Amino acid sequence: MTQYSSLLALIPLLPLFSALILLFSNLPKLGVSILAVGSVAGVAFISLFLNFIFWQQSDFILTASLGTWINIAQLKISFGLYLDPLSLVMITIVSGVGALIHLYSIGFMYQENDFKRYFTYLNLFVSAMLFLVLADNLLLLYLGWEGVGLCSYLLIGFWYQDRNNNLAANKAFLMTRIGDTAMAIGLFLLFTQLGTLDIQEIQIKAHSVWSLNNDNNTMASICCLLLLGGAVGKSAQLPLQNWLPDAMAGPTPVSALIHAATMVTAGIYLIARNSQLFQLAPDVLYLVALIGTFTLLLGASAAMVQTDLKRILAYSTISQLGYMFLALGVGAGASAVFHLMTHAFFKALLFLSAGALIYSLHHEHNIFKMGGLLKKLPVVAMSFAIGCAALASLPFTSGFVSKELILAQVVASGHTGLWWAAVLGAFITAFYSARLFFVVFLGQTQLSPNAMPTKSMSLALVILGVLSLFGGIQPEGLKALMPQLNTEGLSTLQHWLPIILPFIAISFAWWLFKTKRFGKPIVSSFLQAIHQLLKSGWAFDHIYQTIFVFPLNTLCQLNKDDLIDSFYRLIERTSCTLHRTFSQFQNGQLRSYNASLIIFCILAFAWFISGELIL
Amino acid sequence: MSLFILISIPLMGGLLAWYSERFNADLPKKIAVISLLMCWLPLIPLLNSMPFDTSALGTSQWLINESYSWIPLFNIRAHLALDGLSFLLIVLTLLMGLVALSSAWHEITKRTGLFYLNLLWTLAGVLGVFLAIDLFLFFVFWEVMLVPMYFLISIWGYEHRHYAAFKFFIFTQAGGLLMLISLCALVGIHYQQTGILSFDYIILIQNPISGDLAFWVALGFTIAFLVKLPALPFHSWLPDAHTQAPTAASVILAAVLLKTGGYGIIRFVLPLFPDASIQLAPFMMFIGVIGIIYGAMMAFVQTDLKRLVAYSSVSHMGFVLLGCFALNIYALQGAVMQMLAHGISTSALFVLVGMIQHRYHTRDLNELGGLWINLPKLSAFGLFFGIASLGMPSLGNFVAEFLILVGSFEHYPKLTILAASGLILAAVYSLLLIYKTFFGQTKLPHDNKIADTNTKEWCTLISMCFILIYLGLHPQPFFDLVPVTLMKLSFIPADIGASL
Amino acid sequence: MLDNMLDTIFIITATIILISALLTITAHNVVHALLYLVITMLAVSLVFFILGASFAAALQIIVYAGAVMVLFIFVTMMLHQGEKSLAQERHLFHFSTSITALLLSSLLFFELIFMLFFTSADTEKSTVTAPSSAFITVKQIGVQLYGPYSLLVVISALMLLSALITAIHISKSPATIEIKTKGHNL
Amino acid sequence: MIPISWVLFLSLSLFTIGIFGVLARRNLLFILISLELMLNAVVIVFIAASRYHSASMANSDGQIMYLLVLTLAASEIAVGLSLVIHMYRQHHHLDIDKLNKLRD
Repeated sequence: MTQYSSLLALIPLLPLFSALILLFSNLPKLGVSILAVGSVAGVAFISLFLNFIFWQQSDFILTASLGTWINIAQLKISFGLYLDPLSLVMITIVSGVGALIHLYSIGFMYQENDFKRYFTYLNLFVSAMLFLVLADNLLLLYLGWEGVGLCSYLLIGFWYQDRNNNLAANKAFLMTRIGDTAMAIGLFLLFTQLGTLDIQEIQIKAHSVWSLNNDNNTMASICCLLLLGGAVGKSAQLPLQNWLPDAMAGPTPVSALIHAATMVTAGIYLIARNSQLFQLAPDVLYLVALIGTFTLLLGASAAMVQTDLKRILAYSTISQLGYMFLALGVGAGASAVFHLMTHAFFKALLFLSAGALIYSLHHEHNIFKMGGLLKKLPVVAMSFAIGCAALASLPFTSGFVSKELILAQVVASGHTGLWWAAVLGAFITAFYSARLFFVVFLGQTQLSPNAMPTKSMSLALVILGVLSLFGGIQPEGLKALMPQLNTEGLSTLQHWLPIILPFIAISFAWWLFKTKRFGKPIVSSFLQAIHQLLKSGWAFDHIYQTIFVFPLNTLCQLNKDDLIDSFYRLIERTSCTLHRTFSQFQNGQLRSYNASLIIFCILAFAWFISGELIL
Repeated sequence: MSLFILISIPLMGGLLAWYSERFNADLPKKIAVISLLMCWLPLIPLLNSMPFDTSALGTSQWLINESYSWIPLFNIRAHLALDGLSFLLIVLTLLMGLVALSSAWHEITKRTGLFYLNLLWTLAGVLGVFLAIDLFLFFVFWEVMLVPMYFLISIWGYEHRHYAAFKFFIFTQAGGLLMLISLCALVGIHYQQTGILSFDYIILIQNPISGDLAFWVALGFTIAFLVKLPALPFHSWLPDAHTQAPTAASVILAAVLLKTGGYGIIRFVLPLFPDASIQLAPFMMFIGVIGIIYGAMMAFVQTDLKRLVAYSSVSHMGFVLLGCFALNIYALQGAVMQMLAHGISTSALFVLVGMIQHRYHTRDLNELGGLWINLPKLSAFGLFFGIASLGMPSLGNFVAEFLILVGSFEHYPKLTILAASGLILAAVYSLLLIYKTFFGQTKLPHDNKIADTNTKEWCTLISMCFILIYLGLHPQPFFDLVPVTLMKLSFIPADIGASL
Repeated sequence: MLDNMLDTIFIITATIILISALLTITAHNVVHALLYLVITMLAVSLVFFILGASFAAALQIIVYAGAVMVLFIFVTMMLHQGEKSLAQERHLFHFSTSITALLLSSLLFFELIFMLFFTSADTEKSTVTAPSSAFITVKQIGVQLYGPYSLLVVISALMLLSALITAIHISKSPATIEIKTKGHNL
Repeated sequence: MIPISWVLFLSLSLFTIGIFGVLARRNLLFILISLELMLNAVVIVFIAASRYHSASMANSDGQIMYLLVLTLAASEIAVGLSLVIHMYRQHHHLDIDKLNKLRD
């Protein structure tokens, strides 16, 4: 086992060094591509190799250390890496999907002047993400966590000359930062309560300190809530979800890698990683499930009415992440991670195909300006179709396997209400996937593509397409590591409804499409209001703007000149006024000096006289 | 003797630089560089034994201890001593002195000799403050560092330099006066209680004074240091001074002068007044937290780039205050680390602003924009240091803030949560800075004369980057240097985590 | 009888002093003012005489009415420009500009009067109803002056010397001869 | 014998008149004249004091003080008049209200 430790250490370091070399070197574009893609591909091969080695073993643990970080009194934190089935799945996804997207990016970004900067950020991102998933303590995980946030910020604002991109980047960073801060407080709490930040130790100590039946597990709940705060921010769940649609301002491969396949799943990973801790707080777990359910409905409903290609996909990502949260909440961590994996495949595929479309169509994002592209861009259309099918969880796709598993687990956990909501969500998902595909690829041709996807792009699309179709194999190691519910005893309805429903949704969408009801202006004002509400993602932006941003902004603007300083300025002004008043007396006029002397005499005598009179 | 030599080198170098101006206007800066480099010489024996043997340190706090009689009537001694904490800060001072010289190199063209005289004397004063162990000597150096700084601001500053310089001087002088009074009171009370008349820290620390008056004396000292830090109600000199000071002075101000406040609290207030510190702690931490949030909120609305950075300083130094009074080994370590990291990251930002001002003659955020297009390297550095100031993990600031918050969470969770919200606000203003300055469309006319960073600037900035990264990824050597000092704070149980 | 006559003479003299003093300070013409001033001085010397200080009275006439007045008149002669300076003076001093001064000085006057007549009767006790009839002779003064008060003489001498030097120095600047002569006049 | 209050009344009236002159006049020459009046008022009190002193024998201290005041007055007039001449040379007027350069 130990012989693989150095291999493990290499995993996050390889892209990191590649990023550093890119940062300081002056390579031509070809060199940049080779280095950037090579490093991530190397990591992908290493993780595949590790997969191969550990496939049969269900409870292996591989550790490596890159040295100590902080060591003060009780606080001992090292750069320790920890590989178990869960993190193995994650690194495989990250590096595999990452490598494909790197490959794809070569073609997509080749015209860009800042080619090198792009790949530097991308490599840095992969490295940070790998640190996140491999960290053996929460602080290192936090490092990776913030690192991916930073790279996401940089990549969203990659085209920095456009203010909107920067605003979207700022929004993404700040909203996730809110969650991150909650998580940081969670870290402090965990450390003060348990005296350690090592993830495995936390799981063990938590069980000894807060047992489930004990009364004092409110502390555990608070810890979990705070960690959940971080997860919610990163994974774009309910209160903090509205940064993700805006984050689509970045280059499309970035959306694919960061905002669909990997970074946003960090929240899922965090909860899955600490699943034993979360088991101590059933209330919080239920909250996780609730958040997941509401988010999946919200995301799906908002996706129905969007017109921007990438926004549809962004909302669908929010919705799919909701499914994962739901799975985590009902205690089916393994299925959540499984869905995470399949989602990574098909969502990356969808985004990359969308990227290819946008690339071919002059950066056109509006789906209603596309149409009839099936024949023009066959590869893209095929891969898009596969992606949509997986998203809609049609049978024989990877999405089908994982989503059915989640739904079955929800039933098994006994939360029937949540199950119905999830099924409704699945219906909507299928509906908007179908709408998306029909509108873009069928019907009238409106824009003809002016550029064909390059070979590297097509290659990535094909590989991801295959994975989306056949990637529905649940990793064995997960089942042992994570809780899995017994799914026997489903009723017929519960078994068949989720399978049939997507077809109904697709037929409905087809009927609407054929009768040309998509994209028509809506007449009824009530419906229009709802349409607007959905389109703005349930108006969360507006609410936050009114409740938080505006008051804070106003408050700060009011105090722009520093209220406290004005106190000192008041002192200054008072002494100035006094100075001016007194210097009035010193006017250089002999007669007024005389007069003041006389006045003083008069007053002094008056004082004397009054004293005499009183006596 | 080496410590006295260390202080006298910049003093002498300053005089020499002043005198040399009449021969050649370029000579002063060269002399300044040479004398600053020579300051490292007395430290070489220490640097050689760099991973200090902590077991050797365990017996005595002081690495070097030198004492001479000065004013025997009052038993005032010229007593300098160096321990891990002051060693770190002296290294920081010397490094930042070099950075300041680098930023002044082309910026200062008038009366160069006088400029470098003042610069070097300020540095000498700061070195003295970090080394003086006799309280009276400490006070003398405390004043020595102020006066040249006043001249630096009021002669070579920008538009409203006189106002800013006056404000700086009056605030710090008022603080210094308060300190002098408390110092005399401390010595007097100590004399009454023990019969020993001494200004010597090492003697005073052995019998901390007690009684009601001790609280007030401690408060006097604390306020004197708070002004310098600067903590909330006394912060308002800082934005003005920073904004108007020339870049080199801003660097010195941010990197070193502010640190004397934190140093004073750790070195003097906590060990000399253990009971009073415990009484003061909640209040001071509250001030710290308010400072964090208030500074961040103020930074957020500023349109002057330097003012923004100055207010961010207020916010960051709030963390130092929080860490000092958390009375906990993590927080104290964090506070020391925050002083180092803030010293580097903020002064780097000032250097950057200086470069931008030098190139475009404006610091107005509304006029700047899109610098990345023409100055990618400079902007990349700006991005880096902006990110550093918002507390990105893997950089020094994060380690410091994390430790401070961990330490203070133990006893004051609510305050800590409030302070943690400062992290969000820090992100707000840092992103604003980056967004308004480097991103977007360029608004200023660009001519080809405006070049990206030259080699000297690049080297200065890149070395600061590496120091920050080193602090963030491998802070352990720095942590190992100071615990002896911090453990001396007797009321901090050495086995702090044992109760868990 | 004698007392009554002395009282009458005193009252008349005092009235002359006050009236001529008032005229002095309200005159527009410097020369007139100086003449009134001379009258005042002479009347004051009469008062001295009534009070039995004959030496002082003599000095008053010699020094004030003689030397000082001559000085004033010299200066006036140098500066006086006839109608022009008269008009100037009318502009500088008239009733409306001096209301405040009148107010202040009359306030002071009434206060002093009040203090003189209506406060405690210390004055009555301390004064002797029948002062010694012996006149103070010049010899007595001389003995006193060069005896216990010799320091005063030195101080006066120094004062005069410094006044001399100052006067020379101040009026010297345009370097004219007439100023030097003026210094000698002292 | 003249009551002392009469003499004092005379003196303070003369003094107030002098004060009025100093306050009201703007011509430097008149101010000097007013000063002379005030000095005379003071001198009257000195002389009276020497006369009315309660000692059995008349006291000459008051007259010696008169001598001092006389010297003082002479010096003052000398310096004052030279200032008048100087001022007239420089400004061609004697209005003291226009002389306020000491203010700044």
